[in-house]
Amino acid sequence: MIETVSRKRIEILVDTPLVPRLIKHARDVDISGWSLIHVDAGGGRDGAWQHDDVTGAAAKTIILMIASEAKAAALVDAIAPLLDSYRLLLTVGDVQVVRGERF
Amino acid sequence: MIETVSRKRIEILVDTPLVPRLIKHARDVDISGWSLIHVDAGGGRDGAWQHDDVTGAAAKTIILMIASEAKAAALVDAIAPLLDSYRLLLTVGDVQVVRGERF
Amino acid sequence: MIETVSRKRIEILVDTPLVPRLIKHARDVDISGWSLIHVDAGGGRDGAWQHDDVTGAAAKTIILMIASEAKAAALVDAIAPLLDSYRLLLTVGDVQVVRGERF
Amino acid sequence: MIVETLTSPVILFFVLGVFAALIKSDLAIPEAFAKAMSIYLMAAIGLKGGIEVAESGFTPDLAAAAVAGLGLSFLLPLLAFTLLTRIGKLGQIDAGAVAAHYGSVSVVTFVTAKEILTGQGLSPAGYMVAVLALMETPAIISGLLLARRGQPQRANAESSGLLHEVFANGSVVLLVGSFAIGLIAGKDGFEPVKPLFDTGFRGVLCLFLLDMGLIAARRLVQSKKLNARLVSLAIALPLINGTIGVAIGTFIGLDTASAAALGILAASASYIAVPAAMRMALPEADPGIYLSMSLGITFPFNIILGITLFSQLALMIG
Amino acid sequence: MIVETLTSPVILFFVLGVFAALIKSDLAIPEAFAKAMSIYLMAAIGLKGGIEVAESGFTPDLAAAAVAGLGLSFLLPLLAFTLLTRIGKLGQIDAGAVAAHYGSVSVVTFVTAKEILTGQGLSPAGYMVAVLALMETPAIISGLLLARRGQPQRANAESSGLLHEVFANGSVVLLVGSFAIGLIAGKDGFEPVKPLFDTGFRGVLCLFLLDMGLIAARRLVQSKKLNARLVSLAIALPLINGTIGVAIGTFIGLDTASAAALGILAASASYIAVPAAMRMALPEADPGIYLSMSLGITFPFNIILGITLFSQLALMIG
Amino acid sequence: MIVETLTSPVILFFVLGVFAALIKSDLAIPEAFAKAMSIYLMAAIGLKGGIEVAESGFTPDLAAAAVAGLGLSFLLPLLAFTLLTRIGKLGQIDAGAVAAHYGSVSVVTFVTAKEILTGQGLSPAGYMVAVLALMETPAIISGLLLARRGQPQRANAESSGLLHEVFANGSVVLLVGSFAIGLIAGKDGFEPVKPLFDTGFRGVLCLFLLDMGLIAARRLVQSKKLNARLVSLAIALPLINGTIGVAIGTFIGLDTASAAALGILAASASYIAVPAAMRMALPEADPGIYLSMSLGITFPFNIILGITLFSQLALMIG
Ligand SMILES: Nc1ncnc2c1ncn2[C@@H]1O[C@H](COP(=O)(O)O)[C@@H](O)[C@H]1O
Ligand SMILES: Nc1ncnc2c1ncn2[C@@H]1O[C@H](COP(=O)(O)O)[C@@H](O)[C@H]1O
Ligand SMILES: Nc1ncnc2c1ncn2[C@@H]1O[C@H](COP(=O)(O)O)[C@@H](O)[C@H]1O
Ligand code: NA
Ligand code: NA
Ligand code: NA
Repeated sequence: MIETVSRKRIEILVDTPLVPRLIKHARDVDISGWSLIHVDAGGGRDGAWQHDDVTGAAAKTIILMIASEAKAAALVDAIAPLLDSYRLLLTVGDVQVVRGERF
Repeated sequence: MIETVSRKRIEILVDTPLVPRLIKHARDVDISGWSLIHVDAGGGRDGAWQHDDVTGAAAKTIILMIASEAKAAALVDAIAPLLDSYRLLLTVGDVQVVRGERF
Repeated sequence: MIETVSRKRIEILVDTPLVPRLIKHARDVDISGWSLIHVDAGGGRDGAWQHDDVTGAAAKTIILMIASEAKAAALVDAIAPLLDSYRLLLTVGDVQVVRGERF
Repeated sequence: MIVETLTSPVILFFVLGVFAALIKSDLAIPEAFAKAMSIYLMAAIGLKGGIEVAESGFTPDLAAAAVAGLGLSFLLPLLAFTLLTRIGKLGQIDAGAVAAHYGSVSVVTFVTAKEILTGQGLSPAGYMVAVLALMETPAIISGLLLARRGQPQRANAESSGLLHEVFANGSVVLLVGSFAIGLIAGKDGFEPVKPLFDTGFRGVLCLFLLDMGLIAARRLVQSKKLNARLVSLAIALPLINGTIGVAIGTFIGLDTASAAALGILAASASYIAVPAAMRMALPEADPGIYLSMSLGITFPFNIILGITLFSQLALMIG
Repeated sequence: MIVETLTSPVILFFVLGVFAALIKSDLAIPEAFAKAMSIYLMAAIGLKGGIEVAESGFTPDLAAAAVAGLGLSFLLPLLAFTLLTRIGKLGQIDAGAVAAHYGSVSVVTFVTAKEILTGQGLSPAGYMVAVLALMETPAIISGLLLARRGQPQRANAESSGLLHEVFANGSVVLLVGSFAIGLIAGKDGFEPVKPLFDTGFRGVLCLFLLDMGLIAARRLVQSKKLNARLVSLAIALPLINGTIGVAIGTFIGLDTASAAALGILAASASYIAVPAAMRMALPEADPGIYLSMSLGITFPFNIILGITLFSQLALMIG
Repeated sequence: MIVETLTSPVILFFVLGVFAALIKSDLAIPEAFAKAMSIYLMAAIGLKGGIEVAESGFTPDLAAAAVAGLGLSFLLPLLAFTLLTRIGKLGQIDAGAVAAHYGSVSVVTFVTAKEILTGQGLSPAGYMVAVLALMETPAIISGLLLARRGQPQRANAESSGLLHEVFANGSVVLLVGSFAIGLIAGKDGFEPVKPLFDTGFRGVLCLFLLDMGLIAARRLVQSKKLNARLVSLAIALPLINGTIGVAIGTFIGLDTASAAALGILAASASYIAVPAAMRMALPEADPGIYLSMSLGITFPFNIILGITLFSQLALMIG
C-alpha cells in the first residue's frame, strides 16, 4: 500500500455570509485550501430552519479543510473566540492522506 | 491549544422523505441538533440513481449529527431495526470539538 | 449497544467530469456503493473558484465511499497515480458501521 | 389522429428526451427548473379550471364527475392489487404500494391530454381540474389499507401523519388553491396575469416533457426490478383503468371530452405524490418497483398511446 | 379598495402561500427559481423605471424624491432604535440591527405596491425605482453606528468591507444597472425585450408572492424569538414610518401615487440585503429577531394592509 | 454600427455583468436558472432553424455551409495548435486542449450574433443552426490527436467513450433534436409554442448575457494562468479564424448574413462542451488555461467587437 500520512479534517458549519471571514482566518494560519458544501436545512437550540435563497441570511455552509495538526490547532485557537457570537459548529477529525506535504 | 473534547460524528444517508422520522428518533435520545446535506447521486446494490426534484421519492439526504458517545449509542440502538427496511447507511466517527458541553 | 465494526470512510474531491472514471476504479476494487455530494466553491493553490453550471468543467464533487480496510487500500493504490494529473484530494478516515458485512 | 398527436411539438420533445436518455446523452434539465415548471403548470391549469368554472357555474355534471373521480381513486387500487398479487406475483406490501400509484393520477399526463384534446377541438370541462386534485390522494389510503390488511394496527401518530400528507400534499394545495384563485378572480381578474399563465403554457409543457422523457427513460434503463409480468401489468393497468374511466364518464353523462379526460386520469399513475407518501408510510415497499412501473412504463405509454386511445374510445361510445 | 386588493391574483397567491405554510403543507418553490424570479423582477422594474425617466427627463421632482429617500433611509433607524430599546427592550446591538432593517426597503413590497397602485390608476413615477435603490443601503450604516455607539473603533478593514457591501450589493447593482440600461436603450430599444420583461411581469409576481407567503409564514411559525412587544413594534414601525414617508412625499410635492410609493418604501423593511450585511458586520446580533420581525410580520402586514393604507392616506392628504 | 450594437439591451446586460464582477459585487444568477436559460436558448434556436429550413427546403447552400463548417471545425485547431506552441509557448498537451476550444464554437456567441445581425436586417439562413451543431464537436477529435501525437496509443475504451461524448453531447442532441422538431412540426405546428420560444427570446438572452458577463469577468479576475502571450493569442485567434470563416462563407456563395455567421462561428471558442470533454480525455491539461482564454477573453471580445467586425467584413467582401 502506498504511503499515507495523518492529517486533520476540519469541518466548520457557519452562516454563509460569514464564510469569507473564516477563510481569511484559515489563510492567516497558512492552510492551503478549502471546500464549501451547502447545507440544506437543520435544527438546533433555536429550532429548525430551511435554506431559502431569497433571504440568504439564513443559509448555512460547511467549510471543509484538510490541514496538518499544527495548522489545525492554530486555526482552532484563532476562531475559538468567535464560536459563540458566530454560532459556529467546529469539529476536527483524523484522516489519512496521500502526498501529505501539500497540507 | 484550546481544550477540546471527543464527540461522535454520526452520518446517516437516507431517502429524503424519511428524514423527519429519523430526526424524531434523534430528538428522542436528546441529540441537540442536526444538519442536512443534499446527495446528488449515488450507486449501490440497486444500481445507480440521480436525484431529480420532480419525483422527489428517489432523493437522498445525509443527516449529520454531532453527539456525545452515549447519545450516539442510544441513537444507533434506536434506529438499528430500521436499517434494512429504510435502506439506511449509518456511520459513526470520532471528532474533537470545542465547548463540547453543547452536544 | 448493538455491535458495530470498523470501516474506512473515503472522501475524494474531484472535478465533476472525472467522476465516472473514479467510480469505475471503485467498482474494479469491488466497492459496493458510493454517494456524490456537490461542492459549491473552494480555493487552493490555483486560487478560488465557484461552481457555475454553465461551464460545468469547473464543477467539483465529493465522492463518498464506505469500504473495508482492504478495499480502501486497493482503491488508494489504484488511484494514487492519478492524484496529480487529476488534481484529486483524497482522504481516508475511520468510522464504525452497523451490519458491516455490506461493505 | 395518432399521427397528428405524434407530430405535435409537445410529444416530439418528450420523444427527444427519451431518445437522449437511451443514447446515454449527458443532456440534463436542472432539477430546480424542472420543479419550477411543474409548479407553473399546476398553477396555470388550476387557474384556468377555476376561471372556466367561474364562467359556467357549478353544474350537476361537476358534482357527478367529482364523485366518480373520488370513487375511482378509492376503488381502482383494489383491482390493481388483485392483479399485482395474482399475475404480478408481488408480495402484499409491494402490491399495495403499486396499487396506490395506479389509483392516483399523473398531473402531467392530464395536462398533456388537455393540450392534445383541445388541439382537436375536444376541450374537457374546467371542473376536470378539480377532479384531478380530488383523485390525487384517496388512493394512498386504499393502497395502505391493502398493504397493511391483517396486520396489527399502527400507532395513531403515524396514521394522522398520513392523513396530513393526504390533505396538505403540496400539489393538492397548489391545484386546489389556484383553482380557488381562478374562481375568485374570474376572467377579468385573470387578464393581467394571462400572458404568463396562458400564452407561455404550451412552450413550457414542451420543455417539461423533454425532461420527463429523460427521467422516465433513465428510470427504465437503470431499473433492475422489472420483469415481463410487471411490464405487462404496467401496460394492462392503464388500459383497464382507462376503459373503466371512459365508460363511467360517459355513463354519468359527461361530455365526450370530459369523459375522455376522466378515462385518462383513471389510466394515469402517480409518480410524485404517491411515491413520497409510500416511502414514508410503507418504507418496506421497494421504490424500484413502483417508480419503474408508473414512471418508466405507464407514463410514456399514456403520453404516446393512451391519450389517443381513450379519446377515440370516448368518441366511439360517447 | 381593500376588497379589490384582496381579490387580485397577486395577493391571493401570497395568501395561498401563507395558508400552505400554516397547514404545514410540503409545497415548496425551488430556491433557485425563487432567486431567479427576484432577479427577473428587479431587472424588469429597473428597466421600466429607466425607460420612464428617459421619456420624462430628469425633473426637480426626481431630485427631491431622491434626497427624501436618502434622508429617510439614514434617519428612520434612529426612531426605530429608540422604540426598539425603550419599548422592545432589546439590547443595543440587536436594536441597531433591527433598526437598519426598518430604514432600508423591501423590493417585493415596492413591486407589489406598484402593481396594485397602477391597477387603480395611481401609477408612481418611473424615478421611484431609483429612489428604491438609493434607500436600500444607507440604513445599514445608521444601524451599525447605533449598534456600535460608545464602543471602541473597529479595524479599518472591516468598515471598508462594509462600504463595499453597501455600494456593490447585488440588488443595488442590478436595480441601478437595469435602470441605466433602460435610460440608454429608451422606449425603442426596449421594444424587442418587452415581451419578457413587461408581459410576463404580473404572472411572475404571482408565483414569487406564493413563495414569499410560504417563506414569511414558515419563518413566523418557526420563530422562537418573538414576544408581544416585538410583534407590536413590527406593526407599529411600518405604520409610523409609512405615515412619515407619505407626509414627506406630499410635502415635497410628489404626485399622489409617488407619495404613496415613498410611504410604502419607508414602511417596508428589508429582508435580503440588510440581513446579509448584519450577519457579516454584527454577527453578535440575533438573526432570529430581525428576520422574524421584518419578514415574518412587517412584510405580510404591508402586502395585505399597508399598501392600501398608505395609498389611501396619500389620496387623503394629497 | 458598433454604437448601435453597444446600446442594445442585450449587450448592455452583458456589460452590466462584467461591471458587477469587476467591482466584486455579490450579484449572482442561480446556476440552475442559468443552465435553464441556456437550454431554453438552444431549444429555441434549434426550433427556429428547423422551421426556416422546413420553409426554404434543403438547398445546395445548406450542403455547402455544412461541409465548410465541418471542415473548419476539424482544421482550425491545426493552425491554433501551431500558434499556441510557437508563440504561446504552451506544451503539446495544453496546446492541443486549447486548440480544440478554438475549433469548436460558442452557442451564445452565435445566438447573440443572430440577434444583432437580424436587428440590422442581416438575417442568417435557418440552416446555420445545423452548421452550429455540426461544428461543436469535430474539433475535440483534432485537438486530442494533436495533444497525443507521437504518444503510445490509448486504450480503445477511452476513445470509444470520447466518440460517444462527441455525438451524444447534450447540447448537440438538444440543438439537432429541436432542429428536427422544427422541421417536422413546421410553421403551423410551431404556432402554439411560439409565444414562449419566440416572444420571450430576447429578454431571456439579456438575462443570460448578464450571467455570462459575470462568469467571464470573474474567470478573468481569478485566473492565475494568463500571460501576455496567451492574452494576445486569445484575441488573435478569433480574428484569424473569423476572417477565414467569412472568406470561406463568401467563397462558397453563402448570402452575406450567413457568411458573417460562419465567420462568427469560426471566431468563437467553446466553453461548455469542449472543456468538459478535455477534462475527461486530457486530464493532464490545465483547465485554468483553456477556460481563461476561451471564456475570459475570446468570448467577451467576440460579443463586444467580433460580431460587428465580422459582419462588416462580410458586407465588404460579400
Ligand atoms: N486543504 C484543503 N482542504 C479542503 N479542500 C481543499 C484543500 N486544498 C484544496 N482543496 C480543494 O481542492 C481544489 C483544488 O485545489 P488545488 O489543487 O490546490 O488547486 C480547491 O479549489 C479546493 O476546493
Ligand atoms: N449537534 C449538531 N449536529 C449537527 N448539526 C448541528 C448540531 N447542533 C446544531 N447544528 C447545526 O447548527 C445550526 C445552529 O445550531 P444552534 O446554534 O444550536 O441553533 C443548526 O440549525 C444545525 O444546522
Ligand atoms: N459503500 C457505500 N458508500 C457510500 N454510499 C453508499 C455505499 N453503499 C450505498 N451507498 C449509497 O446508498 C444508496 C443505496 O444503496 P443500496 O442500499 O446498496 O442500494 C446508494 O445509491 C448510495 O447512494
Ligand atoms: Na389512475
Ligand atoms: Na423602510
Ligand atoms: Na471556432
